[in-house]
Amino acid sequence: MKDALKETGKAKTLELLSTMLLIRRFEEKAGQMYGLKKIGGFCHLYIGQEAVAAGVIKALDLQRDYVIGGYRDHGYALASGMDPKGLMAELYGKKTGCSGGKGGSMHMYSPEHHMLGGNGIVGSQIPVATGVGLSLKAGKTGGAAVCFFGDGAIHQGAFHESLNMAQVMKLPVIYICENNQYGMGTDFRRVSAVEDFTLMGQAYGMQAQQLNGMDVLEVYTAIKRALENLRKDGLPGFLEIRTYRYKGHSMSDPAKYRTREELESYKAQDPILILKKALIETGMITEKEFEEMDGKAKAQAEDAVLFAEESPEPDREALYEHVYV
Amino acid sequence: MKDALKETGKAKTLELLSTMLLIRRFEEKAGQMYGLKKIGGFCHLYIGQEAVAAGVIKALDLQRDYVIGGYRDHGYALASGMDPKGLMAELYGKKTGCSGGKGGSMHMYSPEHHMLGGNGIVGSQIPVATGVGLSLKAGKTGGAAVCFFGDGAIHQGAFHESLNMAQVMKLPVIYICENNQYGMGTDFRRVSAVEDFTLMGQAYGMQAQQLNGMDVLEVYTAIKRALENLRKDGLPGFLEIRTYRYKGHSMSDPAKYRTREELESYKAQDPILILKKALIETGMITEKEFEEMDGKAKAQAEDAVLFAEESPEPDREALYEHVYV
Amino acid sequence: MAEITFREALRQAMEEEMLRDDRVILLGEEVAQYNGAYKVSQGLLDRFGPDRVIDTPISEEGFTGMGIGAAMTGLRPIVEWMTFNFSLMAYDQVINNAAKQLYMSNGQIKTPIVFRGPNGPAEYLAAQHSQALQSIYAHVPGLIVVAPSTPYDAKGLLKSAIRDDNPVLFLESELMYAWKGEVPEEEYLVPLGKAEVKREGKDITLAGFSKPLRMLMEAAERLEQERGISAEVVDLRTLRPLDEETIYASVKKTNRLVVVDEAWPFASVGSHVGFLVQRHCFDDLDAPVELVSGEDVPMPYNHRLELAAQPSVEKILKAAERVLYLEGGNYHG
Amino acid sequence: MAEITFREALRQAMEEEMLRDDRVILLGEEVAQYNGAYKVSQGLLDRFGPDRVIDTPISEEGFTGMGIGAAMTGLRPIVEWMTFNFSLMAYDQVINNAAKQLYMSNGQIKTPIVFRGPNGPAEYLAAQHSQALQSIYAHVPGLIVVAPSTPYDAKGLLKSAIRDDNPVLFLESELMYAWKGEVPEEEYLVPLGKAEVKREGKDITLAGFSKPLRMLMEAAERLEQERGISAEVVDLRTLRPLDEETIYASVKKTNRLVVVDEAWPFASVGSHVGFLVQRHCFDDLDAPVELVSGEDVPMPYNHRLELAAQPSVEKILKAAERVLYLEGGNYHG
Ligand SMILES: Cc1ncc(C[n+]2csc(CCOP(=O)(O)OP(=O)(O)O)c2C)c(N)n1
Ligand SMILES: Cc1ncc(C[n+]2csc(CCOP(=O)(O)OP(=O)(O)O)c2C)c(N)n1
Ligand SMILES: [Mg+2]
Ligand SMILES: [Mg+2]
Repeated sequence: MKDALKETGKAKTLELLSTMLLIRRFEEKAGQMYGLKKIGGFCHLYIGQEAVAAGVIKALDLQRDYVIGGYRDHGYALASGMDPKGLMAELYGKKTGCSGGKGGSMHMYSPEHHMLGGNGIVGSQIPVATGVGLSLKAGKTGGAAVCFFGDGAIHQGAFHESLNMAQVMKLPVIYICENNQYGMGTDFRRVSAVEDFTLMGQAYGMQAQQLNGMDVLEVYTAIKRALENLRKDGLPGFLEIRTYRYKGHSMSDPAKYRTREELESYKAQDPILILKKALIETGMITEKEFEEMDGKAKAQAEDAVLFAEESPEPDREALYEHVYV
Repeated sequence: MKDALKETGKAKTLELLSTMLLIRRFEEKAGQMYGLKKIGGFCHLYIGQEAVAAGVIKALDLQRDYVIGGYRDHGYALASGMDPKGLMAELYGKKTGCSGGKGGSMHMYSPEHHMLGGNGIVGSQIPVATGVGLSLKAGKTGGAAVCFFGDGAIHQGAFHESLNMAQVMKLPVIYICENNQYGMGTDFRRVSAVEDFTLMGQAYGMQAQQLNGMDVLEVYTAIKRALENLRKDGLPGFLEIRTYRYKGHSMSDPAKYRTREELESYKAQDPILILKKALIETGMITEKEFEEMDGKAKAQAEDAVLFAEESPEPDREALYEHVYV
Repeated sequence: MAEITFREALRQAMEEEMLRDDRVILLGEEVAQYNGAYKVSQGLLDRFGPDRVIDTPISEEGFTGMGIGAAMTGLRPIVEWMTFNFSLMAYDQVINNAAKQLYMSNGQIKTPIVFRGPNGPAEYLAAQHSQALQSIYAHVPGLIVVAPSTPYDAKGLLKSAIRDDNPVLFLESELMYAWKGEVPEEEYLVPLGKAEVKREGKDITLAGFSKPLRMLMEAAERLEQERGISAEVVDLRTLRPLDEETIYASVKKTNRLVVVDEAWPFASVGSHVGFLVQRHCFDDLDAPVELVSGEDVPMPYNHRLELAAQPSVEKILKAAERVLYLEGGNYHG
Repeated sequence: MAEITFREALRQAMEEEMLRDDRVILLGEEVAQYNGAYKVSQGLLDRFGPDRVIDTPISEEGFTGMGIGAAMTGLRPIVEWMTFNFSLMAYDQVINNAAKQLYMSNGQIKTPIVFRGPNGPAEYLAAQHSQALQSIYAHVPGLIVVAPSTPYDAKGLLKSAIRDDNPVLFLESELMYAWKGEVPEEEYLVPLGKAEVKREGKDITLAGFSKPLRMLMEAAERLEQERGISAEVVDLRTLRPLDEETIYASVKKTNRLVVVDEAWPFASVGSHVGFLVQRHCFDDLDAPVELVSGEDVPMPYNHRLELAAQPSVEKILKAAERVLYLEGGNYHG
């Protein structure tokens, strides 16, 4: 990790840390507000996986790159720079939400931030991301489409069709399988013929690599390199990033399908914790500075709740708005 | 080839030869009758690929194994032992057709012969075959589901989903990609990220092998071995069989997308021709015996036409029959 | 009679049929070890083991087609779609294989299979997860489409569906799973293809199916109590084949019809019923048939908008007022 | 005016729009090097090159979604489905992504895309290749569904569709590709969402769209000549949003309606038009609205049965007789 720290540099590393903290604190708040019934429906928290969204998205150039993901999308939205206020308001279904209260947890959009939303249908975003790659290729900006999906989504036909097309057409897409090891209650080993997903990337002759998603610097530096390659040769890439979600699949899942020990073993390598430790050990940050940063993240999450609470509901007329352009 | 000849034995080899001859002559007749407008719609001929259907299906035990394929299904039906009369009558849309005149060229059925039909939707039979495997596993007969599909079908998501499930669930299915190198006007190299499809089988940890589909004995003996394995371990397998279709994709395709030379090079290794040559060289058959066998195949095709010509149309009431059980 | 939940009624139906016939299997996402995303298959893995209660990967097209292949060769699968929204991934398999094998094979190949799961909006789930998809299935010959509204019907119809040799689409609803109703101890079946008059009346017919049926019953009560109007409520129960006779008999008696369907209005089951009734009861109708449908919009997440997008008792009462030509309507739908 | 084929009209529309706007691209199976399975894209690869005319693998879900993603980020794709039958593989992408992005994003993300290809039965193609699938698309808010019946409309509507910022489903027909009609040299557009009275009349309205429109015109001629009845023919042209006003205006004049739709009847565009007309023109109708649809069966291969399964001029005349209460009908449908 120390080498990676040096490679990444202090400023960027702190940005990664604060991004992870913001996601963590935002998600905790979201969970809390869900408990208070301020938020309803499916709410898939990102806690435990912060290093993936932060490490990947902070490596991008969002002037030209795009992000698109599945329904567990709060982390992508925050890492893309979207305002936590708009996100929390969206969870509340408020008019000031980033999707006007119409999208909710699974559909956080901000084209301004090149964030093309979550998608509620498992795997359905993979062909769409491939099409973003087609646009980017046509635009000749060197931009990349970065597509997140879970270990559950990899068994959808959409994955297969997309990777083949992207490779054949040489589309600048980075496919990221965020393997948090469970799709709802299913351990991925139970439903996957292979345990190493890079095999599935290789089946399309695609560059494929496995990363430790608890280590934000490993993720960040690997994506940086993948992007460098992509900007040179225009070819797609596939990454399996191993991670873990601390909470249930959604707010209603007690997650009885895994052991306490397993959960604890991942919490022991918590991505925020281990980065903090490395930063303190290398003297890049003090405990106090960390607390300040964390305090700021908490305050942002608090502010987001306040904003959401005070925001108005959408107008009744909104019902028929934006069905058509 | 000589070793394979010995391994296969004379009786079986002659059966393979006569099966290929029957398919060839039947298809030639079908093409002729199409030209005379006795047959309409899509009619996908199997000429050139005979060694695949014959070599695969004659290796099966159709008491317990099942065959299912795509729309280019005349060859599978004949190799499964279905009566050429019922097939030709089906092409004519007659009441005596194997599907009562309701299915046509793409939908030849005979559950009695364990032939579960062609399918008009590219790739759609692959999950269905996987389900046949599920039944067979439950029935504990040691039977296998054998699924044919083209090089075009391999890029459908259905392929990916099916192979993963079959491997995870240990289903007795043999997946056969009949790579005749074109999907309609598309050379498979233009739309496939990899040229060697066995890579795609291996991505699911599945036994995968490539075969020369112009050599019926190579196909036959390889399938025999694959079946032996399957009957022991119950695991699925994947085979890419390289072959070539001499005619256009369907009767309306002039096939301008390939060169005369390419076509001729395959005709030079015609599966019937090379088997005949080997049989004559080893003294297993004389030219005259071959001619007799071929004459019989021609006569069967003729008889099938006569039968179809003389058969009645379905009754008008058939329109509403068999919509529901 | 014992009161049990809709969920438990479905579970009992599956369990009883699996006991009765060992060709019946259940497959889908999370149906086994997790006991079902909505716990409908609770306990079935323990009872029947992993060969008959099968967890699948998230591969809707794949496992739907797998069910079909198994059905063609001797098994009688129940395929659970976690919700009908995800069945769109598998639509080709249902339409092109399940619905057509029997016909294309001239009666040689049957596909005895049930596709079941929750359909229609629940709460706060937004556009992709809140769709009432009956129309796209009821449109297609070769399929049977069933949509019960009570635990009693759910159990009896699901048992019939499992025994039927045709492919059956069986529509449940997330919000209904906890609904309770009386279900007898002893075995019974409810036949496919039969509607039921759930409440007798003479002034107006209210017809519907699935979740909205409760609204119809409530609207009928309120019409009675607040306006002295006697409403008959027809529960269609099976959408395809539709029990036209029962609908026509009711309309011939009441001369007025409001149909409720929580799907989008255009080319819906609801509007089709309206079409059929004007066609077959033209001279009996004293007013145009009214349809109370889901609004013609994708489902919004915000709860108020979400409710506004769906049928409601108020909307039904409003429609009834129009059909009854009641002046100065009391109701705001 | 020059007479050109429907195929050529479509080709011209695509070529002109691709010349006008270099964000317009065409993708699909065999559209480029093979010049289209039905030769609709003839010459476009030569003219615009492989970056704008793109051959895809047989991966309908994949390339449909790819078109959607490209549309969300600046391109204006035309996706050719070799036929609409194969679009069932991609149904999720159209319904859950194309139709809903705008709404779910609160207007932030547009999806300007056209999905086009032949729809409905051709000849001798059997059940999986002969489906008229308008209902399953017209059902869904967020989509526009267009179904022209003449080369003139086809060209003008396709150009409008390509310029529209909404996802448009554009239904053609294999058998229509060779139909000829007058098309002006100069540029023109036909607006989406507008029906057209293709023949004026006063005794009965015949409404339909796409391929069957020719039958309606022929039926109208025969009614005139054989029975002295003046039939008005309304070509719906766009199915969603439906031009209800034009339909109602015609029915208010003629008081009688026969609708033709080659799809299956249940929950169809045709039956929905029937529902709407009874709802909005109840007092104007002198007879129930009749629907002439495809028969409620999968399509059989045998040609006689295949023809019997489809609407025909005879069936339309029969329905007209019923609607006109003509005794001792001349026609056998
Ligand atoms: C097509 C489809 N099938 C099923 C679901 C229901 N579902 C939602 S999330 C999920 C599990 C997905 O797991 P994974 O891809 O690993 O993502 P994770 O939740 O771990 O982030 C399932 C089955 C869905 N939304 N879409
Ligand atoms: C889902 C689907 N997409 C497209 C088609 C049209 N189509 C029919 S055959 C074919 C080519 C298939 O090629 P391949 O799988 O190689 O089989 P082959 O014709 O070579 O036997 C295509 C595109 C179809 N029938 N189904
Ligand atoms: Mg996961
Ligand atoms: Mg091929």
